[in-house]
Formats: sequence, C-alpha cells, structure tokens
Amino acid sequence: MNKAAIDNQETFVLNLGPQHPATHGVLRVKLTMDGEYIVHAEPVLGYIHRMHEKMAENRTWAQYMPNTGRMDYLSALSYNHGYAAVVERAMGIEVPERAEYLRVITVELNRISSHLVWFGAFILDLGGFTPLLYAFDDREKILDLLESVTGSRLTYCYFRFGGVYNDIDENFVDGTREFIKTMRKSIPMYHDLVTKNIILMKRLNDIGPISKETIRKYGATGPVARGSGIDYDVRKNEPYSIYPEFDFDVPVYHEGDSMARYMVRMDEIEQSMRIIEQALDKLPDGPVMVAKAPKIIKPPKGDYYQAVEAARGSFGIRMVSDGTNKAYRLKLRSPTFSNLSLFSEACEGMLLPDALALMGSLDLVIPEIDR
Amino acid sequence: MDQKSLIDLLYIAAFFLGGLGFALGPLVLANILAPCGTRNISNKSKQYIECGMVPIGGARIRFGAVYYLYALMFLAFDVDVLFLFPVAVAYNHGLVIRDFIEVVIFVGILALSIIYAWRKGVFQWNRKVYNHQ
Amino acid sequence: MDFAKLKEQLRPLAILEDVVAEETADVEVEQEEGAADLDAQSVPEPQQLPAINEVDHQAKGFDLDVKVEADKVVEAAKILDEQGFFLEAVTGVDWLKENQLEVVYDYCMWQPQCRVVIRTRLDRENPVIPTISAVIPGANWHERETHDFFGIKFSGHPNLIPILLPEDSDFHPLLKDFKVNE
Amino acid sequence: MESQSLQPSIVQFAPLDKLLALGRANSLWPMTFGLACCAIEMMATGASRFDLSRFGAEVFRPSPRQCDVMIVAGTINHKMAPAVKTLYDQMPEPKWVIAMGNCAISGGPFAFPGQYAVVEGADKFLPVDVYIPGCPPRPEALIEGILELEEKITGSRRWPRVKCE
Repeated sequence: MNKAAIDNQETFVLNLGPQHPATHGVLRVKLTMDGEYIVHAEPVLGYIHRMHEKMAENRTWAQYMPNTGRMDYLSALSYNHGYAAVVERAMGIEVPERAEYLRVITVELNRISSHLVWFGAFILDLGGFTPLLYAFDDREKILDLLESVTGSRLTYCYFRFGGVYNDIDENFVDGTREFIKTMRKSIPMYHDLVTKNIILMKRLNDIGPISKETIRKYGATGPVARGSGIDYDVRKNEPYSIYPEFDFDVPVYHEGDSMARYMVRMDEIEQSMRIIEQALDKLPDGPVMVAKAPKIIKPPKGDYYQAVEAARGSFGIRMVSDGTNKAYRLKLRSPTFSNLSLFSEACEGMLLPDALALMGSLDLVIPEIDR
Repeated sequence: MDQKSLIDLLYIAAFFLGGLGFALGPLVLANILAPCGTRNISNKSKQYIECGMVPIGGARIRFGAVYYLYALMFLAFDVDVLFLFPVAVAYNHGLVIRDFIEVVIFVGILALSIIYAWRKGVFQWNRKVYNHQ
Repeated sequence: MDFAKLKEQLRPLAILEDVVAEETADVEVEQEEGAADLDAQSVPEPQQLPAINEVDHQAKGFDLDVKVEADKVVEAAKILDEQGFFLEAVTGVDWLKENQLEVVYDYCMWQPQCRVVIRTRLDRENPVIPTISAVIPGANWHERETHDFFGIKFSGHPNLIPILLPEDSDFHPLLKDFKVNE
Repeated sequence: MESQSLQPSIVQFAPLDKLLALGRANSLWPMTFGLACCAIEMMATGASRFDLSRFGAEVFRPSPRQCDVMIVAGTINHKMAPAVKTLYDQMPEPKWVIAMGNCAISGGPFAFPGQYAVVEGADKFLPVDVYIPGCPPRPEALIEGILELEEKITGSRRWPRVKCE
C-alpha cells in the first residue's frame, strides 16, 4: 500500500466498533480502509475491562473462585481448573482420584459447549443463521447436564481447592452417554450442512493465512496455533491433572488458513467426546473432596505458575502469594489476548468480509481479553 | 375524450395514486403517531451510526470506481426486471413461439451488458492501482 | 530439556547475587572481564553466584528462573527468541515494602516443554525498562497493559498509550498505594 | 438522570393508542447489544429451545435506528459508557431499556469499594424500564422480563403469570 494513497485522503477510517454483530462483545477495531481493502487494522480494547486482577488482591483465595467463571464464560470450568490447580500446587494439596475424573469430564463437556457456541456464532458471521439454532440445541443438552451437577449454566464455580463440591449421580452418567450418542449423530450433519457447503469453502479456504513464525512471535496458542501446524496442547505437552491417562490425539492442520482453524475445532469436539467416554468408563469411586481440606487457605510465600488448556488456548495463572489469605498479585494470562494481537498483522491488505472471517476463526471472547 | 380513453385514464390515475399512497402514507402516519422528538442524554440523535463511536473523518473522499460499476450492474439487472412487467402483460395470449423468441431477444440484449461487465472483471473487485507515484 | 546450553547463554546476563554459602557451590564464580558492564562495584567477598536456578516444575510450575538487570532484558529476549521460545506473559508486581517494581517475563516453548522466567527489579520512583517489542512483536500489548496497571515506562515502545484503561487515564490501578479519587 | 420525559404524539386517540401499544408490545425489536456473559444467555434465549420469537422479540437488529428496546446485557464500564449513551440517543422513540443481569442493575460482582472501571448500574444514566436480576439470568428470566415490559407498555398481561408453588 504505497504512501501516496494514504496521505492524499483516499483512505477512510472505519470503526468496527464496540457494538457490532461480528465482534461478539465489545471489541473495537479501527480499520483504515482503501475502498474495500484494509490498509491497517488496530484493535482497541478495554471496553469491558472488569478489574479481575485488582479484585484478586482484596478477595480471599476461596472468594475469588466465582471470578474465574466470569472471565471466559464459555469455557469457565477450564478457568476454575487453572485457578484451583495453581493454589493446590502452591499448597501441595492432593486431589482424590474421583475428583480429578469429575474435573476432566466437566471440563471436556464445557469445551464442547464452547466450541458449539463458536460454531454457531462463526457461521452467523459468515451469513448463515440455521447452524446457530442446531448448535445451540445440542449445547442446551450439555447445559442441562452441567447444571444438574454444578448448579449454573454458564459461569461455573464448581471446583474447590482439593476437589469438587458436588458428586455426580447415575442419571448424569447416563445423560452424558446419551448426549455423546446424539452428538455423534449431529457432527456428520454439521459437516454436511456447513463444511461441504461451497459457499463456506470459498469464504474460508486460504483466507487469513497465519504463518508459524507469526504464531510464535505473537505467542498465540490453542486451535489458532494448531491450525498453522504447531502441535502444542497443554494437556499433552505439559500434562496436568490426569490427562496422561487418556489417549486422545490433538488435531493439527498445516494450511494455517481459516478453514484449518475451523476444522481443528470441529475435530476437537470428537476428541473431547473420546476423553469423556474413557473417563466415564474408568470412573473410580471414593471421596470427591480431599479428606482434611484446610479451612483457611494460606499458600506459602513465593510465586507459582500453572497453565491449562482452555477452549481458546493455554490459559496461565501466575500467582504471587505473601503467605496471607489474600493474593498479593494474580496475573491471568488470557489466550485470546495473544491470539488477537496477531490480527492487525494478519489482516493487512485483506477484504473487509475476509477480515471478519479471520476474526471469527480466532474465536474471541472479549471479557477474557480485557479481564 | 370518448368513454374508453377516459376509463383508461382513470385506471392510470388510480394506479398512480395508489403508488403515491403506499410511498407517502407510512411517512405521514409515522410522523403523526410516533412521539415527536426522542429522549436523549448526550444529544447524539443525529449522529451517524458507527457502532456507538464518533465517526472519524468525513465521508466525502475519493473512493474506488468499482463501487460505481457495481451500481451500474444493479441498474442493468433492475431495468431488466422492470421491463418484464409490461412484457408479461402484453404477451398474455398463451404460449406462442414468436412471443417467446421476442422476449428472449429482449432479455438477451439487456443481458449483454452483464456479460460485458463480467468479462471486464467488474465482479472480481480487485484493487485499483495508483499510477501517480 | 537440556538447560546446560541455555544456562551458558543466559549466565552473563544474570545479576550477581551474594548468595548464602550453603548454596550448591559447584558453580565456580568466574569473574570474567566481559561482566565489566555489570554493577561490579560490590566487591564479592561473600560468595556471589549468578542468579540462575533450575526450579522443580512440579512445585513451582516453571523450569528456569533468571534474575536479570533491567537493561539486559532485550538481550535475554533475543537469546530466548533464537532458541524458539514464545512470550507467554509480562507480569508486573508492586513490592511496596522494598520500594521496587518487579517485571516478570514468562517464556514457553512448544517442543520440548520448557518454561523460562526472566525477572528484573526496577526502582519504584521512575520505573523505566527497555521494550522488547522490537524482538518479539507479541510483547507490544503485554507491555502496554503492564504500563497501564503499574506505570512502568517501556522506553522505545511504538505507542505506549493505555490499552485497557480509557485513553486519557493517568492513574495506575494495580499499584498498592492506589486510591480511587472520585 | 437528565433525559427528558416522553413527548406525546401529534394525534392522540385512546383506542388508537391502545391498538398501537398492543402492536408495539408484541413486536419489540431488541438491539444486539451483548456486553458480556448475559449476551450468551440472550443468544440462548433467541435460539431454538427458549425461542424468543414466540413473543415477537427474536429480530435482533444491530443498528440502533431499527430497534425498540435496548437490552443492556453485561457490565458497562467507564470506557464504554459514552458509546452506550450514543446508542441510546440514536434509537428512535418509542424506546425502552431492559437492564439484564446484576452488572446492569448495580454493577454486580464488580461493584466493590475501590473499583475504578465499572459504572455501577445502567440506571446511572439510562431510564431503565425493566430490571432482570441474575448472574447471568436464565433465559426464562429474560422472557419474563420481556413479558413484564409488554405489561408495562399495554397495561395488561396477556400471558399467564407463573405461580411459584
């Protein structure tokens, strides 16, 4: 884009503003446009900054658990898991076997529901309305299951330091198996309805290519990285909880375009179901909460880090504790913050509708970016 | 002004007034029935819609000619459809091959402009190149 | 992961800390001239060791912890960037009692799994640290956010305007002595 | 709140106004104004199981010029407040505001002493008509809120009220 076009007023600045159907929240992108082509895109954040890190400093450790469900409300249980795991690592609490299994089952169910919301919203961005209704219909089944165990539909607060607070019963197990049966029938239907649709192929194939180097330079993780051929999944590379006991594979596509990221998430739904089935088969009995759960949580002095694989990437918590019952500093490393930071470089010179397809394939949840 | 042409004039007048009514009617109704004036806090009612933000820069800039060509293409399709109405009324005595050929020729000539635009690459929407470096 | 090569490269950057004697003394103190630009004014009577220590991943969550001088951060970023690390996060911590601000850089690697933490301490009155966004563009936003919350000035940063707070905000909320004025 | 009161229309007939109110109440077009977690519950309400279109409110218009009701679904913070005011101004009359979720009612979990970023409640600068508590409120609660707004517009409630046993 040569300088002549920019300064003699042939470009205009367009606000892909806070209130926009395609930004799925309050992300604002200042687009300098030359006709339909984007010259420069500059995301502006902070429209839903809710002081999660400031709140960590005047809440006790247990009081902060509901906050973790409100950062990335689509995969809230992974955030519960990250927070519980970092405090357990600091205090050296051993989580009983059954609680670990319950954690994995609920986190993977939550990942499927998050991918279903992404699927519906992404195809909505590209213009198709019906897949959203199918996806939300399946998702409601998951929400019923998770609601029967955790009590809430979206912003979960199910984990405790040392286990989970509520055990599952028989009809949760049957309900989950029933759900997996129906989900295995709807996945081919999604592929026939959407993936094999020529319009989607034309809208996604080699649109928004992101190279491995860009991914590494910006620190993007999760399905965005796996769409560009990087085999990085925190569950496999830095095993935590009991993930090593399940055999599931990590879908990696090498094209690096929006279709690759789309296919990675669609295959991940299948992998999550495999994990859930294995977890349900090997579900041990026993307590769900650690025997002598410490009443007052006072992690020892020092700083600790824990990364978990949330639906959007590797969510990390750096916890600095000074031995009191409140966190001294809690840094939340949100995956979408880094995933979005490569957007302005990736969408240089693209058509506006293609940039929206790229933004949809990055799967953004804005309150998680602004924290 | 014999009887028959008067009735025809009446038809045209009725058709015209009906169209006018359909166009202006909602405007008048909306203005008299809706509460006049909107409540506003930072009196930005008249500001252009730009996702809640203040629009940056004016809209009067030199933009690409491709938009203009796109409008021309719409015109070609629109005129095409517009003339098909009287054609449908005029050729209403059954399927006569001669009528069919005439309509095909009519539509074909109008379609020629679209094919011309297709070959010239209007639909590719590729970027315009600046030659004044 | 074999830390040896990595530790060798990062060793000259680590600041010299007078470590209590019972620290593993197998690492001999090599006071090579190259460290002239370090703050060599503290004559090392007590045993001074470069502050690189391998950390048990299970207990702390990362593998290598390096304390670096404020102006060595860009060099460390270059070394880790060549090794194939990517930047996870930039964290600011406000140590009010020691009147210092700490900046922690988290680096991570895809294959093989390894987490390196680069720490540096800044004086609390005018915290200035060179930016690493030239080496790692991903750090651009992380540094802007740390500047938002702690007021740490990243010298050389392309556009150090608030990213999460309103554009015209001049307060830094995560400092321990932050009081809401209205 | 400094916004003026609702000015009456030029022509006013009681039965005509009742008819208009019934029409308006049963075709409320909400604005896609999802800020945070409540937006996902709003989408779930619009989707297939809870189906907001049974009450005529499933047309979510992105542009404020074509909406009747602004559902504030999420947290308003100081950086977003001017945009919310602009959007409210740009909506044509008659317009209503539903504050969905604790954040829109009173700042919710983010209203703590010493907080610097959240506007504690949409009614600090918007004339809110219906408040829907919950964090996030269930889709049934949002539907109940829309029925509450319909009752406020027409004066009578057409749908049966759920008697909690």
